[in-house]
Amino acid sequence: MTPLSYYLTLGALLFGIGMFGVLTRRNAIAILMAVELMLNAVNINFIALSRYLPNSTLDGQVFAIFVITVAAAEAAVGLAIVLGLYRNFKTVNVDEINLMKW
Amino acid sequence: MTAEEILQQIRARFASEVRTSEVRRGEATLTVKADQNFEICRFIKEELGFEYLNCLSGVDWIGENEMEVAYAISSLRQPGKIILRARVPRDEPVLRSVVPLWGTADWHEREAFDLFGIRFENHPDLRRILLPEDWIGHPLRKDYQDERFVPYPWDDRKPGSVVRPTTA
Amino acid sequence: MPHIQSGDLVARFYALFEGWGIPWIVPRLIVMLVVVSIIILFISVVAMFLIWWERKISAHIQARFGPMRVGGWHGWAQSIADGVKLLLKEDIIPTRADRPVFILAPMVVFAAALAAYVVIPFGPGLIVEDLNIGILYVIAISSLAVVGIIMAGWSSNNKYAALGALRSAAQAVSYEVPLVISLIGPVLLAGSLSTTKIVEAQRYLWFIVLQPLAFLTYFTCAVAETNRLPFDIPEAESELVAGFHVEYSGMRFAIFFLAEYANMFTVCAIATTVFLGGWRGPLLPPWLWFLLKTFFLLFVMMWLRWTLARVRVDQLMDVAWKVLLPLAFANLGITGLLVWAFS
Amino acid sequence: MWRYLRELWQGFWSIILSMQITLRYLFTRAVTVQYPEEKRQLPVRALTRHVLTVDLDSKELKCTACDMCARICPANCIHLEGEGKGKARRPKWFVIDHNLCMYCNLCVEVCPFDAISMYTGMYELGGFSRTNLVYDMETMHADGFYPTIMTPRSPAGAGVKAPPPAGAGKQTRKA
Amino acid sequence: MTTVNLHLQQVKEQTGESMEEMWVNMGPQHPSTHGVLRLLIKLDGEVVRECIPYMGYMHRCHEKIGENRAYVQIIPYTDRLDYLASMYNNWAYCLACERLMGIQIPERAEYLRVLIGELQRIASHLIWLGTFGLDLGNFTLFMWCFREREMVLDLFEAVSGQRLNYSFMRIGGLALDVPEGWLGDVKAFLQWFKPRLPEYDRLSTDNIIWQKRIQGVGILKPEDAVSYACSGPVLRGSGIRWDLRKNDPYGIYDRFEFDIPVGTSGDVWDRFWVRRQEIDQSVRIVEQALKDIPPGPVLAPVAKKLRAPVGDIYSRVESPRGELGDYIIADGSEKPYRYKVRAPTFVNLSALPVMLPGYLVADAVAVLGSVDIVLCEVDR
Amino acid sequence: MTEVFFFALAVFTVAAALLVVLARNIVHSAVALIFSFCGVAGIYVLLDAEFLAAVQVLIYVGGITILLLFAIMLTTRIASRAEVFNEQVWMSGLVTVGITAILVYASLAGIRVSGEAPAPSETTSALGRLLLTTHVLPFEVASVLLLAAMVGAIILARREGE
Repeated sequence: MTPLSYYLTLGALLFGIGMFGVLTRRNAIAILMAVELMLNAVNINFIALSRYLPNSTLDGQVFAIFVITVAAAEAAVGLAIVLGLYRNFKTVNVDEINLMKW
Repeated sequence: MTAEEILQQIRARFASEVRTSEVRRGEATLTVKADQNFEICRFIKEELGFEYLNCLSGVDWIGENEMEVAYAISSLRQPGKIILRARVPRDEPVLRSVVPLWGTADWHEREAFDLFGIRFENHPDLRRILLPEDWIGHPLRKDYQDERFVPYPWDDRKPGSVVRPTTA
Repeated sequence: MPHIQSGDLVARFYALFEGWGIPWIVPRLIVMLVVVSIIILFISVVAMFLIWWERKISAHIQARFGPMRVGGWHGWAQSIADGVKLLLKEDIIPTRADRPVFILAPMVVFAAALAAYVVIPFGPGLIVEDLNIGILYVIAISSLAVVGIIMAGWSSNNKYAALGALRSAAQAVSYEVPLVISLIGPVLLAGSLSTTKIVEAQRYLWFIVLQPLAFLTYFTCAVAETNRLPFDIPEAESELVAGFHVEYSGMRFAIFFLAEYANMFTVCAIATTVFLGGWRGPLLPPWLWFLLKTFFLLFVMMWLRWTLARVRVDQLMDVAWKVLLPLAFANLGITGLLVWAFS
Repeated sequence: MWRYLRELWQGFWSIILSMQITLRYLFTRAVTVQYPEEKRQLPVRALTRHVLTVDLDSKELKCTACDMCARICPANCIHLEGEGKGKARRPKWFVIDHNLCMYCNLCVEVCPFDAISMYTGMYELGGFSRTNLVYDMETMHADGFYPTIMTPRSPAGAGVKAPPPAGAGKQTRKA
Repeated sequence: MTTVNLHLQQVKEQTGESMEEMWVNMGPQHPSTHGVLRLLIKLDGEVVRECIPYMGYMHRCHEKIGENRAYVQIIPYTDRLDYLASMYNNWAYCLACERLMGIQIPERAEYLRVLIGELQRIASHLIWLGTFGLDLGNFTLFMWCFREREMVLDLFEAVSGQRLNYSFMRIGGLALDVPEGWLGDVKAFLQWFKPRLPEYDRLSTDNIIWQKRIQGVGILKPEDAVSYACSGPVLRGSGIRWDLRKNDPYGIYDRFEFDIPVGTSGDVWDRFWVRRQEIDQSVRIVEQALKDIPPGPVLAPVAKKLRAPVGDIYSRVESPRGELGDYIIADGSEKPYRYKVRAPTFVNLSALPVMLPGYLVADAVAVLGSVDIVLCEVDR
Repeated sequence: MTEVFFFALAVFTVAAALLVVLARNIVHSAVALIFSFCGVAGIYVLLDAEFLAAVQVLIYVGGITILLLFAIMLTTRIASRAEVFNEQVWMSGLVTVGITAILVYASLAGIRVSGEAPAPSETTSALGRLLLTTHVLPFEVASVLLLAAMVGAIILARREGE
């Protein structure tokens, strides 16, 4: 049986990669993708802990479902915002979108 | 309105413009000078009520050194047809466009421009329609010459011309 | 981890290798390879037959013959000849295409088509892997195919292909919803997501009798998911020429073609499993019953295709959200109430 | 709500009706003619390849090289040169370029001696080169082709019974 | 090549382009442009915002050819204009010449012309119905329509020897009389054909998808239709009762009893419905013509070398696609001085940029199909 | 032998995730994201969470990435050669590496779990029961959230005047 720490490490790596993407990418959609990666990393941790912790129920998986729900909502709203931005600014580059009002 | 009445009204209004006019096969045909063509057309459309432009075609009268634009105008509400011919000098074939009156004149005038080189002032988008953009010359002019243009040989049949080389 | 449950044979095969002291992974890989080859072979044969069959059906509906030359009797070898021709054709990748994605796209589509076959119960025990989330698995996998289509459409660097991909994306996202909801009704009745358990639950009565609305909804969605007329707008030839695969030729085109027919078979097999009692039937062997029912549904799909005109994009969305979804929800509500009332 | 359901039902029913008729067609006979094996019977008037007709008694070409056909041809595809004078005038050479032919039948109509005919039934004219479609005098009266003067332009196609068109023959077929 | 695309470049520069708003070339090689027509379409997502048609890919300078041929020699070339209704093109041209030269054609020829012309209208509308079905994605209807059209072609082949480019009419009548028994074949064909029409309706008119696809799209307002001088079913679809067979009768059309189907709103459905009804009306006319066709000659005695008196004429007929006009200027020689064809689809097509904007790409295909273009006639 | 599968999947997932972040072409990023999600689904299977694995594929691959690709297609040209990273790339990298190192150290050293829990047998029904009993309130809240998100997305994406 694989040790729990392996899964947690994988989660940490994914989280780090996602964070790097959020911090560095210019494209708003790429940032959204990186956020999805981070959420996935969290989910791995939830599920791994739910599987490995003694006297665990399936609570971790339930939480993962909620995370997925939130991720879906985030993607929908985020992409709608990106499209709106694109329509107004003709770009999805977040560095150029720095006006509060158009 | 009979063809005679139509001609009378036009002549009464544009006396100086009308060169010739006659009634043929129940149709009013008249030749006018080109500089008032738009006004005459507007008169025909709006006051005589001929709202349907059947056809607009260019003619090259090379013998008289003139170009002609022939409008075939009729109506969906009344019988009677008008053939209006506007003559312009061949060296400077410029007319007012009638696109503001009839939408259909758009393409017809482009065609006349394309094939005859008659230019229409105030046309919204006067460019070639049937021929490629880079075509040189106006093929329906009677003096059009092109190396791709093989005139119909009525008499010069020679044995050597039986199998033509097909040029790409 | 995945493991094969198909009887003693596999277990003995594993034991044999263990006896020889060969690492455990080798026999498993061999088994996987064999299973995958069998599935690919099956898909190819079925798809080729379906292509020929569709051409024949369409031809006869249209008062003509269809393929008549290759192979003698009614051109039975036409599909094989076409396949060979496509294999031998030059593989063209447009210069300005996104090369890696362009190459990857047909593979993704085919992999999705292939993976769905894992949970199709051809007969009692005739199943690659009886997952306890079988139906959900199929739905999840079938959504992968759309990704492949979008990749193909995007990477071709062609406006028609991109439009086709856009349409395909919109279509897939919309039709997934009523598809899933229409399948929940039978799943409620069976009390399981596993395909074999669903078939077993139809011992006395096929679910199509109990769930006619769900069947109609599912079948309509299935036609849409497989991009077939009247819902073939991603590849509508009169508007988008061929949609997402307009730039594909030769082998890659053949893969798309094959995957389309493999997907048709999958959705019809799922419909058979869930609504038509799967392999159950008198006299004939179970696998034959299963194939007969599936092919009947396939025939209905072809029949529809050669009867109807194509719907428009906005109408497609309307049908999904304003017709199928309410119907599926109504069915789900009624089923839930009834199940609650009778238990 | 009621309207929605009714429209739903009507749509469903119209699709069922359409499917019913396609199903009926699935079991009808096809109308295709499998060309190289079966051949459609051409009507008498089918315009096909030119031939120069031969007088049955003298076994000579009827053509007198009067140049009428060459002059009427709109596509300018007939070329010939005659030799001899008066009644003895015959074509020296006679070439028809079928690449250009428009099958308008004007040459046949204009010929005063019925010397050229297009009612030959020879329609498989394919060739690998454009020159294959240029027919000279030998080709055009070869193969022992002696068409009768059944040219349907004699009044009302007298004496010639045209076979029914291929489509008309199938009218008894049940749909 | 570079210069040819100059206009496209200008258009793109003026408007800019992104994926949301892009210019799409529909054609010249596209399955639903019915030939080599190129439509430059500005798409906003799926919605058509603007449409610029380019044509001329089939330009053969028909009019220049006409100026270099004798009057009788032009007939085979008119076949090549609207190759789906060649008989009607023949008729239009011959009628123009007859009017110009003052030739009276025999009674039987008049009847046969009407008979053949209406059969041609049936064939032409059938091909239109079939390809329109193809545009909407219904392949089966296409095949069925072609089957019946082939039967009409068989009839024409028995008459003229050709299946597509008949060149059957002559100035002064017809080239030949119809063969014996041919009128019976026409009757038999009508007997076979009439029960087929409800079958087409099952697939098209009555089918919900078909209805929903074409109702309310591609609306052409009556004033636009008149301004763009649309004719034929396009004009009638917009609700204007105008049919040259009734309003400006030529031949012997005033002897026949038939209705002019008219649409109401000018959408694709109306144009479809008008054409569909016209098939019925053509069947009616053919039946009437069959009933009282007189015996007699079919070709008026005309000179071998035809010369037209000096003058000009604009003569028009109602071809299956609309008003087909011939403008001929004669200078007294055996060739026309100027010969211009007013092609109905050329004019109808010019209204396309008015009909398209605001509808979807799929509708663009339907609208284009409903105009019923023949590119050879557009380009001439 | 699960280790083998684990390492294979982990390497696959991390590599795909790196590609997501580093790829110059945004479409390549999205495609890599799909593979990364599939890898994570495989990890879920290893953790005996088959239901979640299927949901992961269904929602992430079938829903979210398709939406992403949709948005990408609407906003990007295929051959866009824009600068990918912003100017804070080195600093961010440093911070990321630091945080990741801390997290990895914590994962490897921090949590000690003795023994292992038995594999749950039928997770789907158990999950459903949990969702509708213990966690029914968050479940309802999540559905309200989804509804709100849907409405919001529609309003945001709608153009003025339509």
